Amino acid sequence: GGTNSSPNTGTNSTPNSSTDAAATTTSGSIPVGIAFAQTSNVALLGQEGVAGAKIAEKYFNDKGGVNGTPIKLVLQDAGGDEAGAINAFQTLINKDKVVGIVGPTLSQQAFSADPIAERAKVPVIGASNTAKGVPEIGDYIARVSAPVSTVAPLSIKAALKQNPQLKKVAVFFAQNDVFSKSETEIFQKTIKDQGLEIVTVQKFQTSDTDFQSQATNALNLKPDLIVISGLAADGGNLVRQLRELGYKGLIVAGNGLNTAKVFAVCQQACDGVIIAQAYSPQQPAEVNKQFRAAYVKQFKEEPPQFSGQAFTAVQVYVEALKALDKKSKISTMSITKLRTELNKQLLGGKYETPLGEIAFTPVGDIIQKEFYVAQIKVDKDTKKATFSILK
Amino acid sequence: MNISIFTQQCLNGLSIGSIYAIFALGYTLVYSILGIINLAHGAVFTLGAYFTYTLMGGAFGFNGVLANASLPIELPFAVALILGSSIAGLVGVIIERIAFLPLRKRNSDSLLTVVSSLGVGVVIVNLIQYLVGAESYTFPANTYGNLPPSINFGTSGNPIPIRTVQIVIFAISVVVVAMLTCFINYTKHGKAMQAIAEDPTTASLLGINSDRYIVLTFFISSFLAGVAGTLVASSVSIAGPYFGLSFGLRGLSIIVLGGLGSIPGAVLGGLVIGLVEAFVPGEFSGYKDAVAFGILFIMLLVRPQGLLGRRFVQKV
Amino acid sequence: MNQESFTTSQLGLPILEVKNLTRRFGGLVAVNDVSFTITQFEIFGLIGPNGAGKTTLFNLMTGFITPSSGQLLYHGADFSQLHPHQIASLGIGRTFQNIRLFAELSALENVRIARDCRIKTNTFKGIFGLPPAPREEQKSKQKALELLELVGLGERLDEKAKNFSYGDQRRLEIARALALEPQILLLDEPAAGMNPNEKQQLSKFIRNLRDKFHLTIILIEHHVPLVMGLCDRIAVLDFGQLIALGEPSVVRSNQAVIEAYLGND
Amino acid sequence: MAEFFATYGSLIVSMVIGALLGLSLYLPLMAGQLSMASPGFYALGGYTAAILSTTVFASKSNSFPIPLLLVEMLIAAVISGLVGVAVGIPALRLRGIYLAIATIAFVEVLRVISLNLDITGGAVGIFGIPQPFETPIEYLWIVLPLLFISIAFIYRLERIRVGRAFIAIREDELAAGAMGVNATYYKVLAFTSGCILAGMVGAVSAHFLNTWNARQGTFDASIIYLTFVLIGGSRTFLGPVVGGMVFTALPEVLRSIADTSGLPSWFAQFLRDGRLILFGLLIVIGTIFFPQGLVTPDFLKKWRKRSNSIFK
Amino acid sequence: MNTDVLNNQQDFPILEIKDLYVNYGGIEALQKINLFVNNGEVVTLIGANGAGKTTTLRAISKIINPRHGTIMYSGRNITRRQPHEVVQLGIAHCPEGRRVLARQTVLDNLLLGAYIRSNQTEVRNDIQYQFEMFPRLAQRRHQLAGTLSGGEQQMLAIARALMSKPKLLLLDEPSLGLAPTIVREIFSIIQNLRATGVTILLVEQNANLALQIADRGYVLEAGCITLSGAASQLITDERVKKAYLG
Ligand SMILES: Nc1ncnc2c1ncn2[C@@H]1O[C@H](COP(=O)(O)OP(=O)(O)OP(=O)(O)O)[C@@H](O)[C@H]1O
Ligand SMILES: Nc1ncnc2c1ncn2[C@@H]1O[C@H](COP(=O)(O)OP(=O)(O)OP(=O)(O)O)[C@@H](O)[C@H]1O
Ligand SMILES: CC(C)C[C@H](N)C(=O)O
Ligand SMILES: [Mg+2]
Ligand SMILES: [Mg+2]
Repeated sequence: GGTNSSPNTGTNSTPNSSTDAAATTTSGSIPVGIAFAQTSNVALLGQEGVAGAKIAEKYFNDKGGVNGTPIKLVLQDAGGDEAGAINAFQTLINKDKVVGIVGPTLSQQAFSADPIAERAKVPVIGASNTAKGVPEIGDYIARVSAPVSTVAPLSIKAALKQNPQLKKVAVFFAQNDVFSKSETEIFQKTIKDQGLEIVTVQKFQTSDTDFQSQATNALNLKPDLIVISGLAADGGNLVRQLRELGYKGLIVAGNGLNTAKVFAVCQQACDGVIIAQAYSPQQPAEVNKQFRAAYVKQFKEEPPQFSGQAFTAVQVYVEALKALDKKSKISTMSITKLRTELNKQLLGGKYETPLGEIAFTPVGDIIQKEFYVAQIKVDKDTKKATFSILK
Repeated sequence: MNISIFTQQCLNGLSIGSIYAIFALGYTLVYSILGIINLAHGAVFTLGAYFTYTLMGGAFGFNGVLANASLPIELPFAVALILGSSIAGLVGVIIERIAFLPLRKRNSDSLLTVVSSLGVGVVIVNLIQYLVGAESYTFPANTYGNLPPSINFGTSGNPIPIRTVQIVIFAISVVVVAMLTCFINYTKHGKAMQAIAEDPTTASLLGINSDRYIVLTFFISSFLAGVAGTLVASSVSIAGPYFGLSFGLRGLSIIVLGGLGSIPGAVLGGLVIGLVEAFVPGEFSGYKDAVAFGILFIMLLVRPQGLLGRRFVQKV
Repeated sequence: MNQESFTTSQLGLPILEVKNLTRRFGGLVAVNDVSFTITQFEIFGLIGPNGAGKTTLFNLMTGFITPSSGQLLYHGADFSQLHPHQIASLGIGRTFQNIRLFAELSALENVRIARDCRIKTNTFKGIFGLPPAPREEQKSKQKALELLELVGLGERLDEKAKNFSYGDQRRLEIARALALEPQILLLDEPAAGMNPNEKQQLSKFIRNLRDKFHLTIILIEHHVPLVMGLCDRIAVLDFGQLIALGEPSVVRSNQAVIEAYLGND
Repeated sequence: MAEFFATYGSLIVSMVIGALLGLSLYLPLMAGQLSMASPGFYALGGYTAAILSTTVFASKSNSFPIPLLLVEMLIAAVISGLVGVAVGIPALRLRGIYLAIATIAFVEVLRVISLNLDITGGAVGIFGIPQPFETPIEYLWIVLPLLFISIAFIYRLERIRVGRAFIAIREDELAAGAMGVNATYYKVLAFTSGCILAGMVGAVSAHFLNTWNARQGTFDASIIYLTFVLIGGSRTFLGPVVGGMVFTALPEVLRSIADTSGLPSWFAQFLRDGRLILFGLLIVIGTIFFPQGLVTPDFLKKWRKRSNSIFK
Repeated sequence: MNTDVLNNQQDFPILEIKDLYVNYGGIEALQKINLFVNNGEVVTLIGANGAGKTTTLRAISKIINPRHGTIMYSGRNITRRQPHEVVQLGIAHCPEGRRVLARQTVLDNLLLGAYIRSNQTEVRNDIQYQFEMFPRLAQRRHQLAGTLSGGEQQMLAIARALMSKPKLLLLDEPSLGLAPTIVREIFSIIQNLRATGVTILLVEQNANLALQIADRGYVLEAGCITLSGAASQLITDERVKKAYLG
């Protein structure tokens, strides 16, 4: 199990008494902070991030860490609320003396906790924050989670390709999720740009489980395409209920459903759902193959997007640290200096990651080249579902 | 709105309403004997679903202490449902012994019991997460044998499809409600429970063993929570440890709407809220939750005792 | 001042008038077209069988329920639509048949709460302790202490009301009602739960109260000797109707009263 | 020490905020009103400050002027007070659990509305709220005085007729009426005071948390505040203060216990992953072993006696 | 023949209290109480307010636990029993302050009084019987007990206690709040009950009346029994006369 895989993660990060001590801890490793939700009702998503980060830790340390010095993840539970994220950040920054932080889970938490890191001059890489404005919080704030502005239009086009006749579109989105809210705006704009008609926009909450009345409302308008922005559990249920209520047309699902978890929820009903992906397990780069293999070995399913992004965030730190170390030995730097230098370094770099080749804009937003549109295929006999990339 | 949509939304409303109702029943039972709300009810509801899932041989995912564990048995759904819910019932009894009894013994503020039950809820939810992680689990596709995914209540040209799971849930709620109503209204036990709720000391002077009733009530209420949790999970899968809590708040509003402590009230309240939600027009779907609570708020001001609650005028 | 002097000089001024008062509960007429006038400084007894409507009449007089019809005049002004707290401030205080003390509070707190309606300073001054607030608070406490002393509970200021025995709770209720500084005091079975000896003492005590505080007292009581000995006038209710009204000796020999209430010994 | 304040600065402020929110629930509870509306007014106050500081009061300068923050708190107080009276007058006819549910319903309605309005920023909420202070701990300059003023206010209130009227209503509303207590007036007063306090706290919190959104005022929050009050002790204002502080700090204390060296690793791991299990257990244990709350009037009396005898 | 049996039975105490101490928190409410009630007797307990009469009855029906002492009932030690068990053994307690179930109707209160009985026809007959004794209750049978007048509630409390068909009846000031005619009614009911073999322990402020119908009496002062004896003796005792009979 996940918790047993590295049982002592983060337990022995002895805090240093002076703020300006050498960056590496006494145990000779470089602490990187992970502040995802491990409790509360967003833990579902936080745990995916933690899983990806832990695989990255092992993967890069096996490959020699930062020029011989291993990194060490320090996990602090950021919970699901703003105060939790702030407390986790404060602990990571001041007590655990990490060189940088990956997290938090939600954009709302990022808006709350990131300014603290910014003021403390500690680099933060968001691995699942997609709201507008997150990298703009400050110089030290970056993210590897693309705000899906490119991929959403692609998936609509893919749907059009499969059914050129389609005209009427029903849109669903989870109104209490930042991700889905911004994604649906892009979806809706694309739909209009493509000359399609939006017949209805239905809102729900990520905590909802029953969508029959919304589904009825929408199906009554006889749409031939349904576009969903939500998260795995609610989105999966929505897909399933739409199908069970007899909807036969195409379904395009947003990024939040880009996880093998939806398979369990919508089962056979998942078949044919077109999904916009900011991360695809099929991405051909070597690092992704390794990541995917490690993930599948441990969890027996394909890595979800948040795991891929968390892996990437850790990778960015490792590689930036390596590059920095080559320029001047990081073990000699004070932690304050290291953090600043690290931030500069990471924003300047280019990385070959499971997300493909990425770089950062000057404010710290991700420049990602490769997005995918996949379709879920459910095997009739084995009932096994897979994402297959649409060309 | 044409007639078939209307019918469809009615049926939708009834089916979701029946889920609310069966959830709220457990709340009402405990309320009707102790005069308090058991905030751990949502957690027991969740727990029941996990129990049944486990008994059906379901495996756990990658997080938590029990990652990838599963039982070596695969019970059929009906058996697992009853067994799992019974275990949930026992958990309810344990909760009562640990978190309610000591407070009752000391005659402490009944609000404190509410807080204590909240503590139990927090423990259960986080224990689930600690043991089996936060991910969602889905019952096997063949849970209901070979029943079709939905049943058409309309014509083939004008279909009114209702999901089969919902029909099962509806049927079970009706049966449960009927049984409970008989138990409460047509036996002396119902009155004894009301007596305990009103004045435990006086009840004991009448020879009523309140302890036994309370244990029994917790068992039934938690058993029902287990049944409800399982049924809902079979419909929409177990969406993590917090799964039951979103019903918690709705459940509260339902029992108040229906009239606290009234069994038919809980059912009526559930159906009303289900129907109202179903009829929120699409363009206002964002306000769906607010509509239910808005109605509750207004209703409380107009008829504070709830739809089927009895008004009690105090005489001095 | 001796009792004789003011009873004779002041008697006759009406303080409370009940005019055609009726109250229904569903089909039941608990108080049925009752009229009488109470004069200042008298002790007025209200008797009648159980369920005759005596407590209901008190509830009407103190605003706990509103009349179905009829009027209640206090110094000539109708107060039947006022809220209980307004009526209390007007100067009508009461005790309850089913004791309603603030059970968790001490005897002193119970009495002070009632006395508080005579505090005139506003909340603002109170919070900042601006004069005359502190003095008023002090006075109020002093007064409460005196009243507790008066009913014989002076030693038990800090005991919780619920820990008092039944009879002592009745005494505390009287002290609390007096703290309102009422002009009219309504006592609903004050002697219930006391033994004959205590009842006699209570009877003296009530008379003293009237003299000391210049009260008008209306009293519900089933203990016939006490009522007959204490009251200036007595009204008898039966099934909500006034069946007799007059001085004790007259009422006692009224055949209707004997049939409905006293019984033939 | 500096490190301690750097790490726990925001926690300390959160604790004070917890205490204040506890008090905001305690105020109506003094008059026996189980109102769960605090989170709603907390959210309302927060939105007020968030909107004002990012629009009307927005400026280019780096730090937000403290007087403006105070103005925001004042405006939040006024708005909360007005809404409080408007909601309170009809709602306070309800009693006990009914009032609780009605206020919860009110909070939910507010939440859904703020999720749907543009001015409140939908799900994202409002972010980039300007900062009056350099470090979180400096928020103590605002919240501590607010706490002391509130305590002083309540302390005085309890000692004058208003406080006694509250208690009388709590004990027996009908009897209180017969003793000249205008229950409606005092109930609305108690309720509205709580609303105003919650609104002001919300206004500070919006700055303190840097962002504000619909997740701030929820059912869960209501229940947690109730926990503050009841486990702290609902019969004296010190109860909610202590309860608010203890229960805000508890998860963080458990976190830092997990990080102390020398613990067996399985135990540290349990503390880390299972700290909310312990949190829940402590709630249960708290209610069982402190049925009157941590701080009770009796406890205070004893304590006072003891300290008197020491000083004599 | 029957009277013989009765007389035989009368000699054994159905209730026996030995060295009973009861505390409320720090306050000693009862000290070293010793009393017994023989089968078929009416025994009365008199004393001033706060003397501990109510406390004694509460200790017998187990609403409170004594600090020390034993309570024997029909030869059984019931000191550590639960209140509901005691009821099942045949003790009914009509408590001080009526304590009717305010939110239940008159009829339901009576039905609940018969909770421990299973023969429903008998129960129904008994309810009918109570209604005959208290016609007022019959008129009010569907009214919520909380809205009854004080006296009506008192009648209900007594009728409810009788509904369990007790062997030992504990009455705490049954005449409280009742009109004189009803008081007489109650006392004749007590006498009738005695005639059917019910044992009664009666707490009564109306000491005069109580001593008139009782076989024996105990005088309680400040938590101690200071006097006891045959009712006929007590009623003429100077101390009793002075303190309680007025
Ligand atoms: N709220 C109510 N609803 C229905 N009936 C009521 C209500 N209040 C009083 N009654 C009925 O009205 C009648 C008069 O009651 P009230 O309490 O005035 O009697 P009372 O004269 O004080 O009798 P007692 O001497 O027994 O106290 C009673 O029969 C009672 O049952
Ligand atoms: N719950 C309690 N807590 C503390 N003290 C109590 C409690 N109940 C009774 N007492 C005290 O115990 C003593 C005996 O009370 P009890 O009620 O038995 O008296 P009583 O003889 O029935 O008087 P009354 O005739 O007034 O009913 C009194 O001093 C009373 O104050
Ligand atoms: C985990 C995700 C649901 C978080 C979301 N992308 C956000 O920005 O808040
Ligand atoms: Mg009366
Ligand atoms: Mg007594």
